[in-house]
Amino acid sequence: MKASIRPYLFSILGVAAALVIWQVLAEAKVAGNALPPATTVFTTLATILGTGTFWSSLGATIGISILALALAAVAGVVIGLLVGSFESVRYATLAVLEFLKPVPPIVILPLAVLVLGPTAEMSLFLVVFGCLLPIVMQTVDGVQGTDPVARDTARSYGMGEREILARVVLPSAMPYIGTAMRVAAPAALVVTVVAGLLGGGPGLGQNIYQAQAAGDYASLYGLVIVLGVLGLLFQGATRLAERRVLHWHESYREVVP
Amino acid sequence: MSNRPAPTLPTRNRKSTMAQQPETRVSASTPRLDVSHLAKTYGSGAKARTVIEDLTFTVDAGEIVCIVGPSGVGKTTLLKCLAGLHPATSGRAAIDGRTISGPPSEMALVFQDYNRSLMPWLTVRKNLVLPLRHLKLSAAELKERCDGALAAVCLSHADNQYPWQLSGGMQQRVAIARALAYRPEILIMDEPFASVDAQTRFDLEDLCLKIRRDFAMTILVVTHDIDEAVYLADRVVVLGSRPARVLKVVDVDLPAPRDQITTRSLPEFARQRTEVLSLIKRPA
Amino acid sequence: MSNRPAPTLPTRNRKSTMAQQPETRVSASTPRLDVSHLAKTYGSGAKARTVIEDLTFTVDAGEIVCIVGPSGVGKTTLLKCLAGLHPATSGRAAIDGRTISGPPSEMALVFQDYNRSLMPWLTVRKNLVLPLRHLKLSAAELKERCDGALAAVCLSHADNQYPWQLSGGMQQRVAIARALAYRPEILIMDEPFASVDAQTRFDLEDLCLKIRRDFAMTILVVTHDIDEAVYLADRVVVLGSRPARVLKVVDVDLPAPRDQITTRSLPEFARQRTEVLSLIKRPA
Amino acid sequence: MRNVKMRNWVIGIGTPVLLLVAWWFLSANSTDPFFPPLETILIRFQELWLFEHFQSDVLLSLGNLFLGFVIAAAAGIALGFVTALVPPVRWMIDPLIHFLRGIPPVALVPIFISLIGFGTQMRVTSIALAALFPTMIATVDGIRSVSNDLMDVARVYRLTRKERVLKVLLPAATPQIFSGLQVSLQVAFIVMIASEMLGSSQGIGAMTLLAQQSFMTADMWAGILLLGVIGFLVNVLFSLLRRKVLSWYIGSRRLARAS
Amino acid sequence: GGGSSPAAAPAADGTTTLKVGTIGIGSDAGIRLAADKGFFKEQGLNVEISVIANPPAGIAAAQSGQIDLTYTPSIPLLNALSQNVPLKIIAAADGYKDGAGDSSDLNRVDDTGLLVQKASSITRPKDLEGKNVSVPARKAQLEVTVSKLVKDDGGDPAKVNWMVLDPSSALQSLNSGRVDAASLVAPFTSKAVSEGNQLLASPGVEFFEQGAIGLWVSGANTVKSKEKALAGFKAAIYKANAYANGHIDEAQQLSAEITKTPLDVVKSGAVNYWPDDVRVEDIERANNNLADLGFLNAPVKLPADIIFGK
Ligand SMILES: Nc1ncnc2c1ncn2[C@@H]1O[C@H](COP(=O)(O)OP(=O)(O)OP(=O)(O)O)[C@@H](O)[C@H]1O
Ligand SMILES: Nc1ncnc2c1ncn2[C@@H]1O[C@H](COP(=O)(O)OP(=O)(O)OP(=O)(O)O)[C@@H](O)[C@H]1O
Ligand SMILES: [Mg+2]
Ligand SMILES: [Mg+2]
Repeated sequence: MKASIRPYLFSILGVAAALVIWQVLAEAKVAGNALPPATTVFTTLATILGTGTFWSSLGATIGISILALALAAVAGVVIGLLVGSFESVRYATLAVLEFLKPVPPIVILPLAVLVLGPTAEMSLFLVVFGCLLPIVMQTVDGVQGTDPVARDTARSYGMGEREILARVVLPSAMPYIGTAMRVAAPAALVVTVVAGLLGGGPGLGQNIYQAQAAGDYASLYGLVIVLGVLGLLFQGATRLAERRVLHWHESYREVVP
Repeated sequence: MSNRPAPTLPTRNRKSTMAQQPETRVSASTPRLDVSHLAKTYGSGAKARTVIEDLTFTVDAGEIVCIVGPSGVGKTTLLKCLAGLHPATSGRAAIDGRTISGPPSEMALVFQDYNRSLMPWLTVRKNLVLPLRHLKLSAAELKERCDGALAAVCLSHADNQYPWQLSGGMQQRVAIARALAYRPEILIMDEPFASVDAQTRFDLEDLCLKIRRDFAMTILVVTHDIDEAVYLADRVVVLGSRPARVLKVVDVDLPAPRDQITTRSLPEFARQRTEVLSLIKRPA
Repeated sequence: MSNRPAPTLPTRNRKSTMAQQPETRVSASTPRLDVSHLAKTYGSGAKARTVIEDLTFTVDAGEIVCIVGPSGVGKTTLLKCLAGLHPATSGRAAIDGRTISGPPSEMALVFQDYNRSLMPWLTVRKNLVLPLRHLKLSAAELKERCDGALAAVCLSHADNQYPWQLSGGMQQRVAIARALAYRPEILIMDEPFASVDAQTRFDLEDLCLKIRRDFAMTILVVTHDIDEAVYLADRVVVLGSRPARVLKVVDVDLPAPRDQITTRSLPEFARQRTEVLSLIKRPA
Repeated sequence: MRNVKMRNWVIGIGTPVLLLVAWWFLSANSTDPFFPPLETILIRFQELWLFEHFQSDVLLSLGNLFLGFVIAAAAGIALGFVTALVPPVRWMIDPLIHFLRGIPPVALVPIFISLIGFGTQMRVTSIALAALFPTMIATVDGIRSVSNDLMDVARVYRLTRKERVLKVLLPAATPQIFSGLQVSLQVAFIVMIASEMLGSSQGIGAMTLLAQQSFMTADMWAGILLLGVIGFLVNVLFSLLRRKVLSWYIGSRRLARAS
Repeated sequence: GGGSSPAAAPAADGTTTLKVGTIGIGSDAGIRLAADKGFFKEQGLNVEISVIANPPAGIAAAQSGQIDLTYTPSIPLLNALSQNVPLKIIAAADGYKDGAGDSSDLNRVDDTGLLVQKASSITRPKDLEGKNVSVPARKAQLEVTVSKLVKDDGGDPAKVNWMVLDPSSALQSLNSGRVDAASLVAPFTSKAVSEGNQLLASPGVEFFEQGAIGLWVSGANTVKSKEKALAGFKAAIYKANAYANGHIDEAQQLSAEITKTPLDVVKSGAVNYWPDDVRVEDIERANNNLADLGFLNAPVKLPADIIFGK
């Protein structure tokens, strides 16, 4: 019993120590007024939370992230199934996909801002661009990774190609797609913030930029804390969703004989 | 072959299996399954690899035939050819005289890797239903078939569980139940009882004999275990060295019904297994 | 137990194994390995699960003892207690009278999952060398031990390959070679020959007999396969139902040297395996 | 068989070439201010990056990226080991780490600018700190998922503690560590660009953003092209390293999949 | 965020919606007054103001039709025009009174400033050669105007070490000596002075001398589709500009609100001026200066109809 509460004690201790160190460093003015004390940040945060603009920014950030994620997921899975199922399509797209995969959306941010302006569409475009390829690649891997024994089983029972695609290939690619989504969901949030911060798109990123430009450091820290919490929520939500959909997969099985 | 039951004898358990089985009996001279001069080469050109060169044997209706042979000899390859999953390179395999060119509807295959052939995202029952979907059966018929198959393998209680929640032996029985629900006339099993413990193995072997008895199926089993082969089979096909060829077909004359303890302690049993063993054991 | 060689008889092959073995012989009355009233419970509180309740048996020096029992009975758990990996909950296991409290230096363990017990990032030879590093042997001695162990399992040619490039049977032999190179006095193997084909299995069984002969080791083998247990063992410990308990210790009186074909066709062999079988086969 | 292989090669090489040719000709007479002719872009690419700004901007960016990434990798692995092997440390910093990694790394850049300033120092720090977490978390996961069987082997054969850490845990965790490093590299690359876009007048990111803000679209395209190529090449280099270090893992995976 | 495509047709209540981007500076008081005082409503307009990160982003949004109007100083506009981005000037947003350049206290008219530490060795623009000088953005207004100062003083602007810093970081860096000089805009200019730095020069007014600097700009397509609404916008803005010039206290109060700075800091800085006209010659002067300094290869050839309604 005693052993099981010890981790929590240590965790609380860790968080408390971090806050105290922060407060002390800030009071000592080690970084001038660029490091506001924790107390100031939290009171500022409380005021920010009371403003309508904050909530509409938050809404924009979440809305853009989720909408773009959904778009990327649907498009990515369809493209991935296509690319994974047909060899010629795979070869045709291989070079382009491999080139684009390691290119983060921030690279084309200037272009997006130039063409679409500092708008929600620009943010959406960037997020979709950033999330699409990983989902496509993982789906392709999943299709390719379908167990040949499972495929053969289906074939030996006389199931048709389309039935196999829908009932065997897609489900067995789900863990891969799940992995992609788990990576993509926080990434969607990151890109939405980047689009706001660097491209002026709507949302919390823009607020951070404005706080920084105005030298409003307490708000800056407060907003970053909000983003941290939001990031955690995103991660938790995707993990939960994945667990529900993939409850049958090895990594989620609850009863292991 | 005194222990082979007449395949058409209507037993209490056969139920609607009969409907699928042709009423007109194949003449005694046509074997149910006929493999003649079968050859299989993987790849082509420089990478070509001949696994099976010239294989000939037959399986009669209602028989249990076991195939034994060293690992990698090409047993699984042979079964895949029979199941129509790979085309034969030359020679032919035929069911009732019809050459096999795609998965034959009267055949079901139980794969070597049961844990890879069951869909982990489906419950046991849904795994059974999956291959039946395109048969467009009524809901009642679907349920009846699944219930019957699950009962046959004593897994009625597990129908809502996922395969991975079951032990290896139970999973293997699910794979067998799936085949049973499909109501094949010919059941082919690839090392079905590997890596389950001795007790379960005995149970599954007896299940296999029971299925033959109840459903009048023709059964072809690949195994590593010579005792198992002798215990189960009416005939044992012993395969040897690469490329695969038939070393001998051993007729097993053990009385029915067979029993794990009494049958295995018969002197005749020991003789038969020694014969197979000495065929397989390569010179030291 | 006529076939057990006297453990101190200096054979040509024993080489430096002797150096590690204490010259002062343990008195005949002290067993090499002594398990008495051993109990093991996993977890505690509500989740506690008693796997072994009260287990007693002994292994004498130079003996091969096989343990058989249904899956999940706690065989692996027992071995882990013997190897000092898990502390026993009560009772004790002792080597030469010393209670085991951590991994004993005179013991080597061949694990059930060979493919999970070899380091995939090391070649075969480096896998053998890894446990020898802290012994601070000379390079020559190191090489001699590895070469000897690899030769004993007929894998001299594979020393630069990675485990995953080898077949299951070869991987298992690597795991055995690693144990041999460690020069233990007591070798414990957990289902070492599961999931390899019959031919390889025979070879590995004979290898096991050869090791005992050449290195005068005391060997404890867990297996599912009753034939195997009877073929290998001087005594068979039959475990039953949960929590694990000893159903019977069967003395095997088969002449040495044993041979796959002749030994297995002896009527005495059939009698012994039937005895074990009927102990294990639960009432239908 | 041969034909299929040939056809795949032709398709594989032909499609990207076709796309480039299409871009070239479709944009040839473009007067759209945002989509200049590919020719113009390539000319600007050559003029800008080879070699006028090569040292002052390209090398500077790459140097920051490399330095930041190496610091992140070394610190991430070391911290990961300490965290995984010393439970009290893990309990103490686990919540903080999880919170910090929830923050989009780019959002930290403004904070670093306000704390450290805007020089190379800030950029390297931003890159290193942001890229630290993926590696560290992957290392912890990697060590914690080392199979019990391997650790049992190590104990049965009585390996020393040092041997267990260096000869068993480290190699067994490398596949996961490398996936962490891969993510870290991506993050490092993103933060490199972001830190240049936010607080600097030097570096490829700064020049690209500047080109965009002064409507020099060809220059902007040239910058995007260069960043894309760098992103690609850095990834290729990393893959080569991974292939070398993890040859055993890749080989065993391939075999496992083939069977 | 303001995303959906602009509705050309008036809404049910007869008002037309215009989306306007601003960068959130003190002179936004003009457009805020137009909205607050109902000048837009008088013209049948419903103006939605959103804040954009910087003028180039606004220009991009305006040209693509994402917003109808944007605030931009003349320099980014000229940059865009030089790249054939189709834009039109609708109205003046801020600027200098005629003759402002001759004023005795440039600090009071110019909201931009070049600041150095009190004890700095830099005493004239030429001294900036080889020094770290902060600007909010490269090739934008402050770099251009400070460059002109350096050049006019006989120095070489190419030898200046430009650093991009947002105003608050720039001020902080100036205080800590990480930069030698900072180019700032209001209210940071007055903030810098109050923190003990000195104003070396007022680059804006010295560059532009007089006339409109900040402009309300639309994309050419918007001008076609919403001509009437834009005319209304122009009228309302000029009415508001005149009002702001006449009620400077009220305007400054708004400026302090918009920029979130204390009123006294705003009051201690430059007094904004909201012009009532855009003159081509003022734009051309900036155009030629840019070319002289090498920021443009050649002066942009301004279309004849560059200014809406002229
Ligand atoms: N798709 C394939 N392409 C190329 N070679 C193959 C393929 N499938 C199997 N082989 C090879 O054919 C040989 C026979 O394989 P097969 O699986 O049929 O043997 P098996 O007798 O079933 O062995 P086991 O008893 O281990 O299951 C092996 O050497 C194998 O490497
Ligand atoms: N670490 C553990 N914690 C809790 N329970 C365990 C643990 N290890 C094993 N068990 C349980 O103890 C029982 C015995 O397991 P063990 O692996 O010893 O059986 P076994 O006889 O070796 O089985 P098999 O023949 O399948 O290898 C099983 O029911 C298992 O679920
Ligand atoms: Mg096989
Ligand atoms: Mg076990």
